[in-house]
This record gives sequence, C-alpha cells and structure tokens, in this order.
Amino acid sequence: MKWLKRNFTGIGIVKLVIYAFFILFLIIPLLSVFLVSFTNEPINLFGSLISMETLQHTVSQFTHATVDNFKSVFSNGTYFSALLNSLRLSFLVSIIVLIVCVPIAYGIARTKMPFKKTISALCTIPLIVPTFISAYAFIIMFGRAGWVTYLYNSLGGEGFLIDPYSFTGIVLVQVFFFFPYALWPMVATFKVSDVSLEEASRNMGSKSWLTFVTVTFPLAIPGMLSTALVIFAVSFSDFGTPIILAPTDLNLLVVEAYREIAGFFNWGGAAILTVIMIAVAGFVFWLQNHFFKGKDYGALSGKPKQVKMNDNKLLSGSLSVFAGFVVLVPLLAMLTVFMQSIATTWGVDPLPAGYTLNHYKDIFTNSLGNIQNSIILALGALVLSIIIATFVSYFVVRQNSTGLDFMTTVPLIVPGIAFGIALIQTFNTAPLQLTGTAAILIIAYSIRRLPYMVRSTVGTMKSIKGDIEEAAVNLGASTLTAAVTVIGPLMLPGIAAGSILVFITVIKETSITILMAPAEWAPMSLAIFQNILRAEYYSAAAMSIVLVVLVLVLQAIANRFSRKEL
Amino acid sequence: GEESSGGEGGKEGGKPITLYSPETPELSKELAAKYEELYGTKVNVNYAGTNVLVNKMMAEKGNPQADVWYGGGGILPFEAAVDKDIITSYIPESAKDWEVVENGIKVKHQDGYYVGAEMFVLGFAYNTELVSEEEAPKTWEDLLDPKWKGKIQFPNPAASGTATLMVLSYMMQHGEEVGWEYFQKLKDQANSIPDSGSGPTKGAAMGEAHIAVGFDFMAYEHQANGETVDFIVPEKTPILVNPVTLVKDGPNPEGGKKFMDFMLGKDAQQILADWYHIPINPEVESKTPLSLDKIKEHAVDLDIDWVNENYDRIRDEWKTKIQ
Amino acid sequence: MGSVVVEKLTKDFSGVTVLQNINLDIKEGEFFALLGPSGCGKTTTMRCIAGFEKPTSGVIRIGEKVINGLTPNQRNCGMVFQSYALFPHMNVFDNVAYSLNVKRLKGSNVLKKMATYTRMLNSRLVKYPKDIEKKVRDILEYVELTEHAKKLTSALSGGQQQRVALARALVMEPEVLLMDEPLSNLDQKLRHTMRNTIRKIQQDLKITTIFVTHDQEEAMSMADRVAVMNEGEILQIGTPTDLYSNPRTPFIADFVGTSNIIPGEMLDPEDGLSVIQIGNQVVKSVSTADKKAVQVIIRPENINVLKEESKEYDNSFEGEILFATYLGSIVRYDIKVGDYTLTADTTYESGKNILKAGTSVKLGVSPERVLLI
Amino acid sequence: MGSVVVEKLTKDFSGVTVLQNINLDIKEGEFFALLGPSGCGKTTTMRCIAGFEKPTSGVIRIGEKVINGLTPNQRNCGMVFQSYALFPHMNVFDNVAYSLNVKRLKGSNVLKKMATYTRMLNSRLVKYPKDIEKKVRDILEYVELTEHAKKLTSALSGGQQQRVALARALVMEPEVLLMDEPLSNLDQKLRHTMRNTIRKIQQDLKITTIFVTHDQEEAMSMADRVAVMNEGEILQIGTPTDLYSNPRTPFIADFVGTSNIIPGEMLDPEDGLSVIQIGNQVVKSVSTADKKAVQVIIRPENINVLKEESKEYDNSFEGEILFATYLGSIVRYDIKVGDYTLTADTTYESGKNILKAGTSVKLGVSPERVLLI
Ligand SMILES: Nc1ncnc2c1ncn2[C@@H]1O[C@H](COP(=O)(O)OP(=O)(O)OP(=O)(O)O)[C@@H](O)[C@H]1O
Ligand SMILES: Nc1ncnc2c1ncn2[C@@H]1O[C@H](COP(=O)(O)OP(=O)(O)OP(=O)(O)O)[C@@H](O)[C@H]1O
Ligand SMILES: [Fe+3]
Ligand SMILES: [Mg+2]
Ligand SMILES: [Mg+2]
Repeated sequence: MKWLKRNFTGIGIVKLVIYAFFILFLIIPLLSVFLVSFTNEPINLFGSLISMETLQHTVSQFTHATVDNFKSVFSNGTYFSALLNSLRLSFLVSIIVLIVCVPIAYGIARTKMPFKKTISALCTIPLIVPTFISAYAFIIMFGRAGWVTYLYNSLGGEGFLIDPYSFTGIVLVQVFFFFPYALWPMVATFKVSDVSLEEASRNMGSKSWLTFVTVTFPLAIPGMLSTALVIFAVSFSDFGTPIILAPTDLNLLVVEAYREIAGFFNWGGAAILTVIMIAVAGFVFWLQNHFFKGKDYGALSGKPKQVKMNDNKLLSGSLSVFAGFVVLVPLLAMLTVFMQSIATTWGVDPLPAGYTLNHYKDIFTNSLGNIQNSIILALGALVLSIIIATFVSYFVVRQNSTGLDFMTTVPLIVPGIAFGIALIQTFNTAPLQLTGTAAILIIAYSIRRLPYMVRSTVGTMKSIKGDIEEAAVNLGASTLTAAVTVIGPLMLPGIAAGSILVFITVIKETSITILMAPAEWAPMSLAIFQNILRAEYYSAAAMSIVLVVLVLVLQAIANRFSRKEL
Repeated sequence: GEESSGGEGGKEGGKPITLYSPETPELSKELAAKYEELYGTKVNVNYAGTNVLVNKMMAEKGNPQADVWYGGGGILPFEAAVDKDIITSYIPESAKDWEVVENGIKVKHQDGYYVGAEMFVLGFAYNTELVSEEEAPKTWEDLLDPKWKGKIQFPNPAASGTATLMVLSYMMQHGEEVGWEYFQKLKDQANSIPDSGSGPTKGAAMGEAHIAVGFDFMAYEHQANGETVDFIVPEKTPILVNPVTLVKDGPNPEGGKKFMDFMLGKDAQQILADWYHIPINPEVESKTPLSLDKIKEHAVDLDIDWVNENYDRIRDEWKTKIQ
Repeated sequence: MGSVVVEKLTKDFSGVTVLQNINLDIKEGEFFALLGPSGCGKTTTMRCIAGFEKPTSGVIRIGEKVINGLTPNQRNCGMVFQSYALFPHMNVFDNVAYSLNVKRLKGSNVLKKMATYTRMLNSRLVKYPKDIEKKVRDILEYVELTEHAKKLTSALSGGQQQRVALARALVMEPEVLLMDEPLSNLDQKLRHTMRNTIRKIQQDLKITTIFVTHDQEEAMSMADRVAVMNEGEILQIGTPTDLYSNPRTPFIADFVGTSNIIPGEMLDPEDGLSVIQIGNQVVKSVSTADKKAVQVIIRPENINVLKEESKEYDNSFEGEILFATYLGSIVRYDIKVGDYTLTADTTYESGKNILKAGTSVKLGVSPERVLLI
Repeated sequence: MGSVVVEKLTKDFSGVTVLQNINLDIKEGEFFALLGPSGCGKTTTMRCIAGFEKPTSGVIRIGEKVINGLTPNQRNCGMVFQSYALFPHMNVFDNVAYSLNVKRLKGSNVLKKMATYTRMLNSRLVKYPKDIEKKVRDILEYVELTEHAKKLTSALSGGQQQRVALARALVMEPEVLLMDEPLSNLDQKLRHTMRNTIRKIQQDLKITTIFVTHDQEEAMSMADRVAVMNEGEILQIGTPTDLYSNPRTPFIADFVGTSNIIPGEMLDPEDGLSVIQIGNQVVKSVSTADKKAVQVIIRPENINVLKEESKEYDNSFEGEILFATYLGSIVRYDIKVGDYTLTADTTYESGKNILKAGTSVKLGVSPERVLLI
C-alpha cells in the first residue's frame, strides 16, 4: 500500500510504464528464446495464456526439455576460444576508439577548430554505411586487387599495406567505422562541463594540456565509460565485418552464434551463445559500475558558467589535422563506395572498367517509397527512444535504477537476428499479434537502438548537479515536470548526440528489418540488403551513397532548425 | 486470425498468395508478376536469405504467414525443413511421374515435401583476366595445384550449406579420412573462406581470388553484368535441384498449390532461364552454356540420407579438425 | 497553518552524525534565524525540512501535518539555495517565473497546460500571461535586476545570480520560506535594501521564514528569534537581545558578537556585587553564578579605553595596546592586561589619532557589563 | 617584481561595456581591496588580470612585464574564485595539493614526473612527497579543515568549500593573489581567524594581493588601499581612513560605511566654521567647500542621541525616533529631524531599554564630524 502510494506519482507511473515496456518487449521475448535452448522448439508463451490447447502443447514441450544443448556448447572448446577472441577484439577496439575520439570530441565541443562543421559532418558518415559495405570497401581499397595496394606496390611496396583479411583488418574497420558511436556522446559530455574548473587549474600553473589531462578528462570519464560500453558491445556483437574479413583461424562468438542460428537453425545453441554474450556484457557493465560508483561529479552546477571556446591556434589546428586524418580512411572508403556506385564493373584493375548512372536511375525509379518508409520508421523510433531514454537516464542517475540501466544495455549485445526471432515468436499469435505491423517494427528498432541514446544521455545526466533539479522541485514542480522542463533541456547535447546515432542506425538496420518488415513498410536498408543478396553490389553501393546523402541533408536541416529554436 | 474470410482462390482476383523466396528479388518479382498476369491473383513476395526465411517460418509456426517457399541454394534447407515440421507435401501434376532420383540427382522428396524447379551445379568460377580457360582447374583435385596457392576462395562449411555440400559429397566419394586430408590442403590453398555461399564468386569477379567455388548461376549472373568471370563444371561434382514447396498450415493452401503448378510450367521456367538458371523443364532452353543434358554426366551420386545423417557431425568436425 | 515543528531530528551521512536531536518550534509567520559556525549543520537542517534529505529519525511538521513522507514539491517550502541552483538554460525572467508556471499547470484546462509546458521549455514560443508577467517584473524590480531580465544566468555576476535565486523563491509566496545565506554575496548597501525587501514581503504574506546567515548582525536585526547551532546540536534559542545579553555558554557569547572570555574564581560577594578573582586582579559584576569556577564575559564595546584613571568605573585595569585594527566606524584594540589579551572597541573619530602599539592605557568596565557563566 | 599595473583597461561583453578605463597601480606586497556594488565589474577586473578574459583594450603589467599576451598559467596569479571552482573529482587534500603537483612537474626528472602525473590522476597510487604533504597539512590546519582532508568536495558544507578554495590558492604562494569574496560564506568568528591567516601569509610571503569583498569592514580592516568601483569605473582609490574620512563623492561616502547625506546650501562662515543651511536649520562644520550647493555628510555613529539638550555640541537638533534596529553591539535608530530622516548608531547597553518609536530626543553632532562635499 505504502509502496503504491510512493510510486503512484507522475514519475512513478512513468517508471512503471517503462518497466512494463521492457518486460513485454525485451525480457519476455528473450526469455522465450532462452527457453528454446532447452526445448529446441519455438514456444508460444502468450498464446498459452489464452488457449488451453497451446498451453498443453507448451507444457509437453517443457516435459521434453533437455540440457543437451548446454552440454554440447560447453564441451566444445571452439566456443571458449571464440569468446576469448571476441573479448580481445572488443577490448582492443574500445581502447583505440577512446584514444582516437577524445581529441576529436574535445576539438568539436570546446575549441574553435578550423573546418569544425565539415569534420563533424564527415564524422557521422561511417555510421551510415552498413558494415558489410564498409568491409567490402575496405577490400576494394586494401585487398589484393585494391587500389591502395596498387598504389603501395607501384611505390615499391611488397604485398599488402594492411592485410584486410586479418585481426588487424577487422580492428581497423571497426575502429574507423565505429568511432562515431563514442564520439558524439563524448562531444556531449565535453559540452556540459564546467569551464571554471579548467580556469582554476590554469590559474594554478597548469598548461592547457595538463589541465586537460588532470581536470577536463577525468571529469568526462564517467560519460566516456558509458560510451566505451557501447563500443565494446558494438564491436563484440558486430558480425558484418568478421564474416567478410575474418581469417579462418579467427573464430568469434557472434559469428558462431550467427552460424548456429542462421546456418543450422539451431536456436538452442544460439540461445546459449546469446546468453553467454549477455553475461559478458553484464560483467563489463558491472565492472564499469563498480569502479565508478559514486563518481558522478555533477560538473554543471547551479552557479551557471559560460562555456568558452579554446582558441589556441596551435592546439585547434593540430586537432583539426588529427581529426582530418581519422575521417580520411572512412572518407576514402566512401569514395570507393561512390566509385563502385557509378561503375559498370570493377575487377582486377585499380579503377572501374566503365562508368554509368544506371544504378541511381534504378533507385529513383524503384525505391523512392523505401526512402520514405525509412524516414518515417526512423523518426518513429527516434521519438520513442528520446522519450524512453530521457526517463531511463533520469532513473539511472538520480534513482540509481541499475536494473533499468542494465536492461537497456542488453539489446546492444543480443544479435539482431536472435532478437527478431524472439519478437516474432512472441508476437506472432493472439493475444498480442503484432508482427506485420509498423508498430512492432518501430518498437523493435527503438529497443535495439535505444542503448546508444541511453548511454549518451546517462553520460550527460551525470554531469548535471542535483541542486538544479532540487530547485525545480522546491518551486513546486513534480519530479516529472522537473524532468521535462529542467533536466530534459539540460540534457539536450546528450539527446542530440544520441539522436544522430539512433536515427542513423535505425535507417541502416537490417537484421530485424529482414525478419519483420511488412512489404508495405519495406525500408531502404531492406532494399540494400536485397541488392547484396542478388550480388548487385553496385546498386547496393549506390543505395548506400543515397543513404549517406539523405542523412547528411536531414542532419543539416535538423541543425538549422535547432539553432533557431534553442 | 483471418482464415475464416476470403474465397477459395483460383478465380479472378481471389485471396493473395504469399511467397517466401531467397532467390534474386527481381527474379521473384518477375515470377509473381507473371502469375498475377496469368491468373489475376496477387502474389506478395517476401525475400530474405534462406536462413532468415527458415528461421522466420520456424518462429511463425503457431500462425504461419507464407504459402509457398521457393529456393534455398539446393535441397538441403528443404530436407531440414521436413524435420522442422514447417512444410507439407504437394507434388504438381507435371511432376507426379518423375522418379525421386534421376541421373543421380534427387529431383523431388520421396514423400512429396518438395519438388525441384531448376538445377544448380557446384563448380569453379574464375576471373578471366587472371586465368585462361586452359589453365583453369577441371577437377576438384586440380584445386590443390601449388600454382593456386593463395588464389582460391571457397565458402565456409561451418556456415554455408553450399560448402557443407561440397565437403559431404567429397567424403561420400573418397571416404572421410581422405576427405579431411583433402580439405586441410584446400584450406591451405585458400586466401579467404567467407561465410556466404556467393562470397567467393564475388571475390573472383573483384579479382580478389583467381578461382572460387560456387554455383553456376552466380558466375553467370556476374558475367551478364559485364564482370570478367566464367564458370567451369568439374569432372565429377554435386548437382542439385532448387526446389519449391508448400508451407504447412499457410493461410492460402489452394493458392500455394496453384503457384507450385505454375513454377513447373513453361512461363515460369522461361523466366528462370532468363536469369541464367538451368530450367528443370527440358522444353525450355537455358541462357547459359549449361543444360540438363550437358551436365548430367558430371553429377556424382549423392546419397541424400547419408547427407542428412552426417551433416551436423561433419560440420562440427570441420570446426575442430581444420585449422 | 504555517508553523514549523521539528522534533528529535537526527541525520547521519554514511555513519557520521551531522545532526543530533534537533528540536525547533517555529511559530506561524515568525522570522527565524539559524546561526552557527561553518559546517555545523544549518544547510542540512534546512534540506531536511525542504525534503531533500531523509532524516535518520525525527518528525517534521508544518502546521498540524507531519510532512516526513511528503515529496519536496508537496511541501510548499520555498528555498534559496546556498549554491543558488539556478537553471542554466533559462534566462533570468524564466528562472523567476518557473514556480508561477508550475502553479498554472495545476487544475487548469488541457490547452492552458500545453501552453504552459511549451513556455517552460521555450518562453519565446508562448507568451506569459499578464499576471505572471507583472509579478515577475515586480519582484525583479525589488532585487534590482530589471535590466538583466533577458540575460542568461551565466552572464550575471555572482551577486546578481544570488539575487535571482532570492527572487525566484520570493515570487512563489510559499507557506514556509527557507533561505540559506541568501545575501552572502551582496554588498552592504544592497544587503540592507534586500533585508528590508525580504522583511516586508515576509510580513505582508505572513510567511514563516527560516534564515541561515553567517552574519550575526543580520540575524540580530532581522530575526524574531535565533537558534544557535554547533556541531549538529542546538545550543540556545531566543530573541536576539536575549541571546546577546544572556548567552547560556561562553561559546554562544563569543559567537553572538565578539567577547572577551576569561576563566575566574568566585570570591565572596561585596556590596551586593559578585567578586571574581582573575589572575592577581579582581572584577566586580552584578550577575551571579552558583559555582566557583566561572567564565567572565565582557563585550569589547563595554571596555572603555581611557587615557587616565577614572572613578566612574567600579572595575579598572591597566593595560598596554598591542595592536589596533581600523574597522570603519570603530577602532578595535588588542590590549594586554596582566596575562590576558582583551579586545576593546572604541568609536573612531576622524582627526583623532589611533593609539599606537605600546601605549599604556586605563580600562574601565562597569559591573553591569560583566557577565558570569 | 610583483607590482600590478592596469592601464586604461576596457572590457565589452558583446557590445555592452562592463569595464571602462580602469587604472590601477598596485605596489609590490600591497594588500589591495576592490569594493563596489554587485555587478560593478570587480570579478571581471580580476579575471582580466588572471587572464581569463581578454581585455577589449588596455595594458596589464606584473612587475615590469606586460602580460596581456600570456596564458593564465604563465601569469603566476593565484585566484580564489567566487564560485569556488573546486575539482569535484578530487578530495580536499588533492584539490589543495594541485598547484604543488604542477610545480613539481617542472624541470624534475622523468621518473618523478611520471609519479606526479599518476598522483594527479589518482592520489591513491602514488604517495605525496613529505614536503607537499606537510605544506598541505599546514594550510588545511590554518583553514580548520584537517579532519575533512579525505572528503570529496561535494560532501562539504558551503563554508567548508570556500575554505578549500582559499587554501588551494594560498598554498601555491603565487606572485599575485586574487581573491574574489573568499570569506562570504563564513561566519564572523571564522572570518576573523581567516582574515588574520590571510594577512599573515600575505605579509610573510610579500604577495601582492587583490581582494574583492562586499564587506567594507573587511576591506577597511585588511587592506592597505581600497579602490571603490561603480558601474565599471573606478571612483576613488585611497587608504581606508582616507576613504572613510574624505570620500570624494556622496556615493563613496555612503558605500564606505553608512552615511546620512543631506543637500544643503553654504552660508557665510562663522568663527572659522562653515555654516550650512538645511531646510530651516543650520549646521556647522570644520570642513569647507568652494561651491554653494553642497552635500552634508554625517556618519550615524557621529550623531549622539541624548535625552536632554547638551551644550557640549555645536550642532544640536530635535528629533523623534521612527524605528529602532537592534544590531548586536549597537542599536540603530531612524530619527525624523525636520523633513529628513537621519540614521544614528548608539552602543547597546544590556539592561537599558531601547528607545521606543515616537520618543522625542535631542541629537548632538560636533562640527568635526560634519563633512562637506
Ligand atoms: N559573459 C557575460 N556576458 C554579458 N554580461 C556579463 C558577462 N559576465 C558578466 N557580465 C555583466 O558584467 C557586469 C559585471 O560583472 P562582474 O561579475 O564583474 O560583477 P561583480 O562586480 O563581480 O559583481 P558581484 O559582486 O555581484 O559578484 C554585470 O552586470 C554582469 O551582468
Ligand atoms: N553528502 C554528505 N556526505 C558526508 N558529509 C556531509 C555531506 N553533506 C554535508 N556533510 C557534512 O555535514 C556537515 C554539515 O553540513 P552543512 O552543509 O549542513 O553545514 P552548514 O551548517 O550549512 O555549513 P556552512 O555554513 O559552511 O554552509 C559538514 O561537516 C559537512 O562536511
Ligand atoms: Fe558579511
Ligand atoms: Mg550551508
Ligand atoms: Mg563577482
């Protein structure tokens, strides 16, 4: 009773709704897939609630449950080595990405770096390109017949400049194409930091870099770790890159899981691997929480300070050069993709055999509807994730809802195909028949991409001091109103960063789309995928270019819009 | 559910048919359009990879959404689907009198769970700028020639059905011990072993590989796009039909059956031929240099039951035995 | 209605007791000051009343209602935060108008609600209604910020920010107003104006007010009653004059205005006056104590610094100036008397010289000005 | 070496002039106070000197060196920020030790450097060397924070935070020390101790110090010289007594201690004293002015409130008590005299009654206490 009373406030209801949402659309579906690892057959949980027959069927399934799958997975040594390989890859990628991102993020958020706008725009591009396209682009550049290899060899080099079919190759592709996942949230963290602290440090004799290392950087650490978790998970669960680039002796856990499920329809095995992956994510998550418990510094205080841009020419110049170098690789890859999109064919030679615009013509005659669908679906998912993420980060930071925090991190690590199957299995029949609707697609997108938003907003939220919110509540606002009118707007940098990530990744999402998109809602990513399917790499490339242009245009519009409003 | 409403199908209009097809989307679309043109019934096409579609059908078991399923890179996924209890038996009139196995090729399921619509040949794609026709390997053993070291790609048997087929057929012919020895050597020849069945052929087209293992139509499709690839049918090699089948408890079974009839008819077979597939209907001429007649002496005898029994084991052993 | 009662309030922070058995009984409409050294628990007490800290134990009531279980926004306590806690994304006007907007959200119709919400998110989109506009303008005028109304709070000076915090709390006309050093960053002139403004609003609206200040002059001049705290405990509660004249302990005497505190020993009374032995001198006092070892307390302004002996004073000592501090209207001398150093304040008269260190002086103190504790 | 010279300093914020033609000439080792109403530009002046704001025009020199082009860390100016600016990720000890760590980074060998870096990032990994440890301990003792050394700054009370900020600036022993209201959140007792501490350190090390305070008593008692600012301009610079006795404008007179300022008209002098007509009364003064319309300035403590007429005073008026404010050691009366309201301060004597509103009184002012501007 008391509990009810305490939680039946506006914000309490919101919390309940969010929990219900996640339990319904994430936990139960995943649970049902997990159960499959015992029964080896699809299970209809909700159906069992309304139909005796289904219930009996389900019960009989459970009576035949075995733990064979577990035995076979745990007795198979390859999975253990796959796990170790995956961990090695993800840690390495996370660390390199953090190192690469810190200077660029600082440059964008806090300096008057030359070409800032251009660099910012270029930094979103790597996200837009589907991983297999970027992996192929990498081959076209660095492969045996790649143009970079060609240049390198004609300059007297031997063999590869970089071997794309190697651990290094995978690391490089992931670093260069995943770094924006960390970059944008980090930019947000730097944007909300309190400048007077840096001034204090400078005043005590620190040079600007020392100030950065000892004050700016440590203050950004909570936000940064929050995003490192994203990189870790994205790298850990990416299979697009390794499936194309992994040398045969490098087995990775996701790839194994993907093979189990996609190649052999072995849901049981895949479910177990997924559980292992979630456990790993849980461990990393715990690690992060454990080491940084109580270190939410709250730099943005109730004594407002103005953010001042660092205009040290040397610093901003070199940051600009560094950022330029980092975006150069994805940029060249994009250029390669672009060349591919206007090529008739592109074989052994360093340049395409001929040029054509037919691929683009095809797109504009056949796929305009897909583009429209993509935008609508992505906007839907975006709005849903903004709302959920704002509240989730509020609960996580202010009310210490670690459970919610973890729950919104899990989708990062669950392979898309597993999550899609889980959703179909759960929502394919009455009482909750949602498959085939745009609604479930939007929900699935939101849940799957929400972590990017949550990580980013949690980071920003942590830098907002509690006294500001207390003041709002003290002035009579309910916690809900305070969250919406004070905390929300202050989190804008974080929300903006998250929005870029969510919007783009939803637009390029394939694994769930293939499984769940109804024909009338087929988005762009599905069209690209189909082109890949029919080996139409040139059209796929053209589509990717269209996607990139589309996102850049939308981003420019959003920028202009938001600058006017805020 | 919406089963109660809707007509019997077959007449003008009628209840739409849902087709699940992992084959080239444009091809499937053409098939659907042709059917609609002929019978006036709308055919909704759902494309995705074979794996995705099978998983989808498994997940949808409580309330299946598809009526017909066409294609899957050969019969193996269909054999598996029989066990998964997601397809049901139906053989069109025109295929009633076919033997189950003709010329060593299994063309339909013994209990009628699927029927072949076209032929796939496993062979070698090669980049014509890098390799001349004479040089190109003619037998599976030729692949071990040292001159191909680091120049071959083949799909990964741990992931791709096409590749597992290659492994199994070799083992059936030469025994397992010789087989493992062979594949260890083949693996050492390869510069990449992608997961996807079509990956190696793509690699050959890009010049990443000189020789690639894959199905005939993959190479011919690239060739038609202007890429410098061609295809060799090895001396003895697995040849498979690519089937079409009726989904169990689909929303429109009558429509599904009619569509299967259509698939074996001349109109559909012509479309397949136009997409460089080898039609199963001998009356329709192939667009590629290959035809049923020309390839049947290359076919190895495939004991599909043996394949079904040993599939999982061999795949697991591949993961541990081949380093 | 608006009385505030705190009973046996205790508060721990991870095991460390910060407040111990705090009891307050603040009457409706009273102006109540909390006085105490830095870190003694004043802010924590306020935060418990406002609902931002959960008391470890104890009961808090506003009017008749126990409010322990209420959320901060249900308590109707305005608060001026020691850290200001301004909304950095809003301009001065929006900051001040916040509570009025919130009020408007209650019970009004949906359209109005929507409009108010929008205004709270971006005040350029929806205009303020006349009544809010007027109220905010008025209070901004009071705190002399009218010309800064449209500035972001980050473009304000420290004192201006503090005034925004003050205006924001005053405008909501709460039942109970909590102010945590609301004037600490203002210059003396402005402080005086603000004190009058606060006093006026408080009396007009009969808001029960609790006020933390580090400045006993402020506490003395504004408060109806003052509570002196130290180390998480309340030492004495009383009217300003009461505290000044009858401090219960030397600590209080010293804290409420500077004091000379000297340990002494009671001798037998003489002529109805107590006589106390300090070192080799004696001091006479009108007050009495019922123990032998006493603390003698003399305020600096009650020590008269004379050039020559004067019969006027019953207590008279010889001393030597150690140090002189010029404090504007007064000059403070540290004077060596026997083994002790006494502090004495004299009115500064311009033109007259300040006494140099080393000067010998006579000190006179009347027995009425000598307190015994 | 450590003198600070500011010449024609001007500062605009997006077109609005906040500082106008500021000229300061602060001698080496001088203790200099900036006094002025809230928002007048004190903090901005400091920030220009410390290098956080770029002057729109003007030259700033420390010693002989023009420092306009130097970055803040090259200026060796310690600063106590009005907003404290404590590092929230460090505990009290690490905050205070920061500048000492930074110093250690210069010129020492690589190993030591590495160790220092590590310590700055996480002080649990590398111990502090004895000398830093000792210095920090000492300064923490001065500011009475020894027992809080290991706390994160967010777990401190407002006053404790301010003391950390103070300690952090003092420990670095800079050439020039800038302090922006460093004592505003401290209680009077602690303020006194801190004033002495600051003064002592400043004199020991001969640090040129610029000090902003809202409290003229503080400015008067601590500073060698005081500059009074208003609206971005400097009005007068002088020693405390100078400012108090000879304010150049009524604004300054009023700002440096409370004043009664009354416009009057000069009549012919009498007995060597100026005679000024105010309303229908006359006032005599020892000071003179060479214009007719003058401002008469009388400090509240120089108005003696008497029960009966006294011959002692050359100036004597009749008045009626309007209002009495109790300020601890003094009682302040607002008294109606003719058309004017005067403020008068009297020493409070416990036991004696405070005069009630409505009481008729006589006021006496000696001509030496009447200032003309
Ligand atoms: N970044 C800014 N943009 C615009 N105006 C500003 C900015 N910073 C300060 N100001 C204005 O400049 C004036 C002087 O500010 P400053 O902080 O120097 O005052 P101050 O004398 O320190 O006052 P206080 O005693 O209240 O701290 C103020 O009116 C303030 O509003
Ligand atoms: N979150 C916390 N964790 C641990 N100790 C705390 C915390 N908050 C406050 N304290 C301690 O509690 C004591 C009382 O703090 P409080 O803020 O109430 O003091 P205060 O009387 O307001 O002092 P000031 O006048 O300096 O603002 C202080 O010693 C402080 O260090
Ligand atoms: Fe003060
Ligand atoms: Mg406090
Ligand atoms: Mg200031």
